This record gives sequence, structure tokens and C-alpha cells, in this order.
Amino acid sequence: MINKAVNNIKEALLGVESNMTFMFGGFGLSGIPENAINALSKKDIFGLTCISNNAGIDDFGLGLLLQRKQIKKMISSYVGENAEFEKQMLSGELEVDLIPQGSLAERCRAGGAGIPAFFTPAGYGTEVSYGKEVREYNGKPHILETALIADFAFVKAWKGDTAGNLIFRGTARNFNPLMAMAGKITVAEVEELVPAGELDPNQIHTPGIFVQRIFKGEKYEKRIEQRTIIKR
Amino acid sequence: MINKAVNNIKEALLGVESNMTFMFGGFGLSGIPENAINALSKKDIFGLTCISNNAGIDDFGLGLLLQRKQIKKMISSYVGENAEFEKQMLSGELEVDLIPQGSLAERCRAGGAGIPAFFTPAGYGTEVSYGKEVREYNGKPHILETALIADFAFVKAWKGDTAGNLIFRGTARNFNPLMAMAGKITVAEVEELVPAGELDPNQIHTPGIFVQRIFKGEKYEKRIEQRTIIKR
Amino acid sequence: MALDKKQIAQRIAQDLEHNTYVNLGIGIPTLVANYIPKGINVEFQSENGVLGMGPFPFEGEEDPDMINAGKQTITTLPGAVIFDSAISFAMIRGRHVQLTVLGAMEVSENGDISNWKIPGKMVKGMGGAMDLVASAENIIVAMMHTNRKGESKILKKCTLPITGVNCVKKVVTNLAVLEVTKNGFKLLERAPGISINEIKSATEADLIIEGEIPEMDV
Amino acid sequence: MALDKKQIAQRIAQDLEHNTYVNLGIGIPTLVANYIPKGINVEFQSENGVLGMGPFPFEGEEDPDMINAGKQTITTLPGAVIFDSAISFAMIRGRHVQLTVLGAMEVSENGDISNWKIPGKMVKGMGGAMDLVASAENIIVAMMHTNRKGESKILKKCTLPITGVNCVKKVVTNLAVLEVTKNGFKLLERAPGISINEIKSATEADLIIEGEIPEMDV
Repeated sequence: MINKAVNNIKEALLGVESNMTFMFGGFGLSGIPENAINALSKKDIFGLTCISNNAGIDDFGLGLLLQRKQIKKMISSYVGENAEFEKQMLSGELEVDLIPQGSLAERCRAGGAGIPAFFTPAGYGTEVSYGKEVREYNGKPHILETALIADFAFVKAWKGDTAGNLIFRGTARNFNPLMAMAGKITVAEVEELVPAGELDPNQIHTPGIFVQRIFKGEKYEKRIEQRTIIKR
Repeated sequence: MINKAVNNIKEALLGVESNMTFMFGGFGLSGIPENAINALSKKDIFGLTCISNNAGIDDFGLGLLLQRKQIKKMISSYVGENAEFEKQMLSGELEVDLIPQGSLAERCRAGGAGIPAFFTPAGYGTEVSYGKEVREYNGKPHILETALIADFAFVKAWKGDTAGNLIFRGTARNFNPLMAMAGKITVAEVEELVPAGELDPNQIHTPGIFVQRIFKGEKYEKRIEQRTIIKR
Repeated sequence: MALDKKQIAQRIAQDLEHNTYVNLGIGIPTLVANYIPKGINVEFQSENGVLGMGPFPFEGEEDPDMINAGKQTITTLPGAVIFDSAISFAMIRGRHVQLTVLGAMEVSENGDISNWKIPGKMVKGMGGAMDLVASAENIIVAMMHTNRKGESKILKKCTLPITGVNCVKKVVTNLAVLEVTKNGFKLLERAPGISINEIKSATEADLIIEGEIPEMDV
Repeated sequence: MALDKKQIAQRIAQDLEHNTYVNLGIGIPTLVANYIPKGINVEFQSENGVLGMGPFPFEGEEDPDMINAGKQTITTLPGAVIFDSAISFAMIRGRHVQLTVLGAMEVSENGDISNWKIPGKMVKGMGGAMDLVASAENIIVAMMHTNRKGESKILKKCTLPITGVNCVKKVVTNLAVLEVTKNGFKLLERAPGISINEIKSATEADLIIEGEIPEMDV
């Protein structure tokens, strides 16, 4: 077993620098690496390229990095719900690359899997396909999309072990397993960290080989964006 | 919940015909759909194209279909351990398409995922790359491989529920989840079939949407090819 | 009377086929789940990674780890399954999800759809819409027939940046049900009490009108 | 004295790096696991879908659902994980597995390897070998220096159908340790008691020989 546990968030973030490319797991605010984001938002690193399905809200998630103008470019599929984002984007301060959600997920997986490019029908005929190669398969046009990788991938799991194996809970899984594959250094934060051997090898979502550092997050706020309920 | 349970192997095999393309999960003899193979070997269907990592042994697994000369073509990565196979191949009766194991797995996944083609470094410069497009990425040549699909995919899981959700056990997982994705009709056989709702939604390996029919196999022999042990 | 949003959803629900997997977009499409006809069983997929979505949770039982693609707290039904975003879009792209219902700003007579971007306005992104419309065998658009200025959203050609080409199969609006055929929009049904001329005058695209056009049953 | 197979494995084990993931092929490479140096921790990946392989099971504890890529019954160690074949080769192709040790029929001076097919003989297939050699950062070949006819397997150019190009970094044989450099094979070490001339005469390819060539420490 290769021990991936680090002692604290400081060790977990060792080596992060300005102008790097980071990936962040999560969908909306669900399953985002809260502790890593909070810590990054206090570091003096700027000019970041951030790959994340969404961009958080003004005072939580990637919104924290936006407020300090640490992000140069966002690569996302949906970036609503964020006034600071809108301001920086419209003023031209923030570069934004919008990608179909399925292509984003597959491009991260491809980056981790050593697949440099693949064809997908998503985005054909739209501005997403500008400059991309088009080829017909099964009578349908497809565009060639390339893999994404990152200097650091920050992911959040429910449980993890010291070997870096991860188990997610509910729809907080989302992009986390794919981005874990695509980070040169993948930093996983978990709600519960157990010794290697305690997790059932059959029930692990992300094998530890994809994770370079793992730590237990100090605190999880786990905000809900749209609290929809029915009365009893 | 969409009920995928069928009553017996006969219903499970409804619609199989000569000259179809079938996929079979399994690695060696581990995790092969024993019951489906046994039943298919008793049907008068011939001229089959079979996609399976291996070809069984003489008297078990796909060897049974080979003995009755039901298979026209095998698409595999490794086909040793089978004298009947060798005979038919050398005599030219059996067509064989050998594919690198990782490309085979990825091509099945691609077929199920609506990715018609992707680039991989595996096989570049070898006879596997004959006639295939070559493109350089990251300073390394890659070849373009296309997706595989099948008329029927036969897979074997440990547990399944009536919604078609599957859980595998140990290395019997192997190709099963990928082939389950790539079958126009995917037939899953399981050691234990439970009502929908009994499996933890977080711990399912193959979502039921990929499975069209599920049944409990009558009997599992689960042969071991290489019994390696240490003395106590 | 033109339909309200609930009735649009109700009409679309009549098109649901038994034992199919369906992805519902945000807005009117979400309401379709409330009108599933008796005897019809469908399973809902949400592209953030769940199949077998149930109703919203009871108050106090909301779980931040259990949301739908609209980021709303949800529950799951027996037989539900959770998966990652790559597998989710494998289901969509691989055509395992049979029907997608989504909203639109514009639909054109060749089945193009625009629903993600208005030039000059803040662009939020396409989310999963481009994958969905490029993939599903059957795509039904739920929308109002005209925009707030009273302009037709049923067009010869989309004017806004498009989300997908040649993909929409059917459009259900507050005024009509339209099928996208090789030769353009074919009028299938009218909203109760709405005349063919009213529909024609609200529609920029040409309409194929053959025989009697029945009223929707809503 | 030329090395036996165990000693070849032992010599390769000296090259294992601490805290790395390693894939061992069938044959001599499998034996490498028996000689891991003290203080070195490695984790073994088997391409059929397991990471963290342990020793063979005790008699009576064999499990048909737990095998390695050689189809042998195995056990797992604490921290092990099971995965499907696509994820397994994602690990390999994506260079998460750092070292591959495998056997060969021929290796050429530009790092090409032939190990899967002999024309005219029954072809069993490449299994995962082509993916492995096309992917790993570091590839060490374990083999005998010559074939049964006494012909060199260390060649200017492979004569058999190749498995991968420009991929082998090092070759450990019963006679020598060779590094594949831009300029061809460089002799790094000799088997104990084997002279440079003996190695030269068993080698068809040219050898780069610089300074003293030490004996292997086995």
C-alpha cells in the first residue's frame, strides 16, 4: 500500500503556483472540495485556469477565488448564479470557455485515461464546433474533442482510505472521479479517512492510484443551492 | 422502476439468431456468463461473430460454441488454451481479429457511450495499426480506433436487482460492465437476484439502464483455470 | 384558450411511452413528471448522476449530497442508481435515455434548436443541453409559442446561436402541437378553442396543415 | 555464470522505485515480486482489474472471482481495489502505472519489442501487452539473451512482428543489463563471471561499451 495521507491542508497544497491549471470536482455546490477551495482562496496565487462544471456562488465555492480575482480563465459548462463572475466576464477580465457538460466529463476522463482525443456528436453545428474537425459516423456528424488534464485536481469524497481509495455519496459524486483521473497531482479531501484495508475493494469508486494526496477536511458546510421540499 | 427480470433462460435469449454479433463478459473463465453460453451452445444458431477477451477452454465457456462450429469470427485479445480454436483457426474455418486488451475494453465502452472513435497509442507501429489513421499527440503517435457494439451482450454479475442494476464481485468484473453498455440487448445473469430497492444506489457497478433482461443463473460452475496456492 | 405551462406539461406527458428512460430539462419540462398517465411507467434520469429520481424530500430531510441537474434537493425511488458524470453522459450520448424534454428560445423547421445564448446578454452556458439534443432519439420541446414581445419562436431558421441541429422531433407550445417533418413543421393539434389562423399568425415558419386538426386533450 | 530466471528477476527488483505502481507480465517478470528490496514499497497492478495484489491464497481459499492477468488465483492486500477493464487500461494508458516488466522474443536497439506472434505458429494474441508497452513511462524487458537455437534476441532490428515501437528502456538478460539509448544498446552490467566478449558474441546488435562494466550484484 502506498500511503497518500498528508497531515494537513498545507501539505495537501504544496506546490500550487500562480498560472497553473486546476480542476475542481462538484456539480453546483454539491461535492465541491470546500476545504481546498477555502485554503486556495487565502493563498497569493493568481492567473489560474480553473476547470469546473460550475463556478460556485458569490460567497462560496469558486466564488471565493473569483472575488480575489485569482482566476484568469474558467472552463465550465454552466456558470450562472454568480454576480461577481458576470461582472468579470462582461468586463473582459475573466476568460470563459464553455463546454457541453458531457464533453467536459468525457474530456477529463480521456485526459486521465491516456486517450488524447475522441469524437462526439455534442456541439456539432454550434459555436462549440468552430475550428474542430468534423467526421460522419453512422450517418451523423461528430466533432473531435481533445483530452483535458490539470496540474492539480481537487476532489471531494465521502470516505477515503490512506491508500487514496475513494467512495462518494449520492450525486456529490458527479465530476469527482473523472477529475481525480486527470490531475498530475490529485488532492482528495474526505469527510472520513480510514486506514487502508477498511474499505471493501469491490466498492471503491476511485482507485487510489489516481490520488496523490488525501486528507480529512476540517469542516464541511455542504450548502444547498435550491432547497426544494414537500410538506409532510 | 422498469422491470427487467425475465422468467428463464429461454426468455432471456428471445431473438438470438444466426449471423448476429454477440459480446461475452469475462476474463479467462472468471466472470463469464455460464448459463447464457450453455444455452446458446444448444441452439441452432451459427455464423456468429463473438466479441470476448478470451475464447474459453475446450469444454467450457466459448469452447462449447466453438465445438459446434457456431462461431464464424472471434474478436479477442488472447485466445490461447483452446485446441479446438487452434484447429479451426489454422484450417481457416474460423476468422480471428486480435485486438489489444485495453483497446478492446475501451472500444466496448465507446460503443455504449456514443463515442464512435478515439485515439490510443496502443498498437501503433504494429500490424494492429494497418489501415488505421495515425495522428501525433503530445509528441507520440496514436491510432484511431472505432467503437464496438453488439446485437446481444451477455454479462454475468454477482448480484442484481429487478431494475437491472448489477454488482460484480472481485476480478470477475473485468469486461462485464463495458459490454453491458455496448449491447443493443444486454442480457445479465446473476448469482443472486433481489427486488429493486435492496441494493445501495451508491454501490451499483452497472446501472440498470444498460441492461434489458436479467435472470438468476440456474447453476454456476465457476471453474478455475490456474489454481495457484501456497501451503499453510 | 391558450394552454398554461402546466397544461403544456400535461400534453407532453401524454407522449410518454411505457418503460422508457426520460430526461426532463429545467422549467416546464420538470412539470411533466406530475402528469404521468395511468399505466405508464417511466424512469427519470438527471444528468448530474442519478436514475430513478423521486419527489422532493420532506422538510428536514433535504440532503446536500442528493440533488438533480437543477440543483434542487431530491429523493430516489427503489431501484435508483447513482453514477458519475461520464457514465451519465454515456447513457445520454449512447442513446440509452430515450426521450429528452427541454425548453427552447427558438426552434426551426429543420429541427434546429436555440436555447442557451442570447448575444449581448450574460451567457450562463449550455450545461448538458448540447449533449442531450445531439443524442436522444426523441426530443420534445416545451415552450411558449411566442416570446415576450409577441414574436414567433417557431421559425424558418433560428436567429440565436444554436444548441443543436436537426434534432427536435416535436414542439408543444401554449397554442399547438407541431411535428418536425422532412418538409417542415406539421400542425398536429390545436390548443382548445384556438383556431388554425390564430396559430398561423403566431408562427413565422410555414405550417403543413392536412385535414382536420384536432384540439389537444388537456 | 549466466543468471538463472530467478536471478534475472532479482536483478530487476533492484530497479524498483519506492512507492510506485508496477505491472508484471507473465513468466520471469512475475518472479520479480519475490525479490522486492528492503525499504522499497511497490504496489502491483494486474490488468484484468486489481491493484494491490497479494500472494497466492492458502490451499482451500482459492476464489474463482479473484485471479490475476495470468489467470492464477490470488489474494489482495489491505488497500487493494477492484475495477473494470476500461479503468484498468486507463491506469496503464494514462501512465498512472509507472513501470511495466515483461518478457520478449526480441528487442531492437531503438527500443522496439516483439513478444506476441511468430508467423506460421499458432497466434494466441497480444493480450494487454500492446497497451502496456505503448503507455508505461518505464519498460524493462526480462528475457534470456539468446533463443533456444542460440541466436541473439538483442537485435539491430526486430525480425518478428512487433508489439510496440521505441518503448523499451532497459533489458535484463541472463548475461547482461542493457540500457536502450538514443544511440542503441549500452552495456551497463555483466552477469558475474561473464566477459564482455561473451556478451558481444551473443549479441547481434552493436553495444556501446564505456569504461569499466561492473558485474551484477545478484
